[in-house]
Amino acid sequence: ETGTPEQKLQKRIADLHQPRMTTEEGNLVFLTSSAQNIEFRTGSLGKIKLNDDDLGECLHQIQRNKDDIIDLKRNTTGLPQNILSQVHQLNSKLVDL
Amino acid sequence: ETGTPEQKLQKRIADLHQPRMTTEEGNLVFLTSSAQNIEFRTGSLGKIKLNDDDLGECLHQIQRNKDDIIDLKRNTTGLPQNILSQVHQLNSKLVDL
Amino acid sequence: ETGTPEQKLQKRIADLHQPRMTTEEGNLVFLTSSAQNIEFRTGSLGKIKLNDDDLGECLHQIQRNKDDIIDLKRNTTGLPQNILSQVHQLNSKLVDL
Amino acid sequence: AYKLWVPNTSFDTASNWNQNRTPCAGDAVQFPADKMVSVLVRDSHAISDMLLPLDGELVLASGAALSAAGGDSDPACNPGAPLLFRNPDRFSWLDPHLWSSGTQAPGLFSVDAERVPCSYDDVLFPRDGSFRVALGPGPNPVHVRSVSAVGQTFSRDEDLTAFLASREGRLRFHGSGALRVGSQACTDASGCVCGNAEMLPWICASLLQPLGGRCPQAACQDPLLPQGQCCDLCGAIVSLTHDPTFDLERYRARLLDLFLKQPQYQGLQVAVSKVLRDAHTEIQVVLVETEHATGAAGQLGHALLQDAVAQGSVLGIVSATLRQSGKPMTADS
Repeated sequence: ETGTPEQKLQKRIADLHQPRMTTEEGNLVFLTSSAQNIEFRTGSLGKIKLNDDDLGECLHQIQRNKDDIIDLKRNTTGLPQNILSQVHQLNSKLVDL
Repeated sequence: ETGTPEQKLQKRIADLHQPRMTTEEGNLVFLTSSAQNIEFRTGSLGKIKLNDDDLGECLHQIQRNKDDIIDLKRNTTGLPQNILSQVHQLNSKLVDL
Repeated sequence: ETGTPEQKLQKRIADLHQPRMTTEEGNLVFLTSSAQNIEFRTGSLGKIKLNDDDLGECLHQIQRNKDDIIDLKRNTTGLPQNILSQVHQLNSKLVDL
Repeated sequence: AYKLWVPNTSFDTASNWNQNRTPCAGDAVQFPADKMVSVLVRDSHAISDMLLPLDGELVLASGAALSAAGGDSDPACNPGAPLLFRNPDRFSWLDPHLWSSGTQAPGLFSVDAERVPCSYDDVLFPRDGSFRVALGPGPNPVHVRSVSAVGQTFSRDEDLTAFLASREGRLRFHGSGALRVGSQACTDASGCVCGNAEMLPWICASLLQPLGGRCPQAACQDPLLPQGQCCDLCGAIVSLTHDPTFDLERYRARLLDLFLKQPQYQGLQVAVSKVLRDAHTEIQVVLVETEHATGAAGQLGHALLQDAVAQGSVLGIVSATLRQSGKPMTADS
């Protein structure tokens, strides 16, 4: 190996900032620092699985949940408010009778 | 490099299907091709963690969210519809008086 | 080699349980055993990406969905129940007329 | 007795790479696509690209790391063509170069057939290293007493068979040959026949492969070919017949202490073992002149004959015969 001690140190520091796969006490650790990413990419038919879970499926479910929540919000906001006021109007009409 | 053009082609095709770890602009990228999967598997007591989050827990939360949404739909659909029609009936009865 | 027989046994077990990146018919599998974790740790700007999805973003969306569901529950429980009883009261009042 | 498997398939072993160096920062590396292998990684490596085998594993030892190569790679490193991981199928069980029998006293050696595990041997694969072994070729199963690998010791055939069929086993053992365990340890003080005689043609083929399959020419006239040895050699062979009181280890120690320590025998190498010759067992003592032929092997052979006559009743030796190679060849003959 060549280079001054300073260059080597610089290099080592630079290396430490690179994204990496490493082990710590038997754990498998994927590390990023600074602005670099770690990416996992399959082909179009490949899946990413976390233990028994298909990540693609999970991500779809997150999106479906999000969409359902938007629908629910649309259905529930306004509607009960409206009903409440109608019921109140009925009540006052009955009192007026 | 040696080999007939056919051998070289065979080799290149084989290369295309080999899983690969590569560097793209400082990012660390794990790749599989076409129909191959990327899987993360721990032992029964091991966890998959993203920073401080237990990913298994997160995936459970997706299912819990889904279940909650089903409950919310059951509670909100039907009920307001029913109420709306009841309120309308009340209104017409009041007009009839 | 040094260490008591027990330490050596511990070491042997540790050896068998070392984390590994395995390939099975072109699938890429990251493995840990028994009680060891797979961990993703990102720096402030680094990301873990699974195909086109940012894993950190996904986990945030799960939490946002959960928070929205809590809000929806708060808005919908109580309100329709209350309305239903009010409508029933109105009905009985009308019958009494 | 035991035999230890020497070669490994570690990422950090220079000889496992086609340029006889481990990957340096910025290297592109390739594993053969179709070769199953388990590879241990102990150090940290920054790599620009790595093609993995379709079936295999990289095991990360504590503190090992694989990282993306940084913007500036090591200036001492000159990444040109990709660094290729050598064919992990190249290591044969039958290759005598690939086994060690631990500490062998200086001056002693084993004939080629006995450098490979004998039927009474315990076979050890490195516990904290990755390895891959080709079983076969050859028509007969290999028999040994036990096999220790990946932290387990297999001394029953059914356990070994299950292991060999498992993924862990298939990553480490391959080839057409069969491996059996459960044979007896050698409990006969006069020694046991190794049992590799029928394998000798394949053992010699492995041994001589780096030499193009041919033995180097022996540097003497009428060279000798001991039982279990692949190539002719120059020196002497003493053959002993014995009674049940003969003790092989004691005789080896006697050879070392009484004879090989004498200055005139310093350049000699001696192999002592029980071999099968013409359907009878005998003790074969091979005396080899390692450097220049001085005639020391013949002198020691005669000394051993005299010793057998004088001390035969004490040592359990019934008879002794001596064969010697002929005159050394001169450089220009």
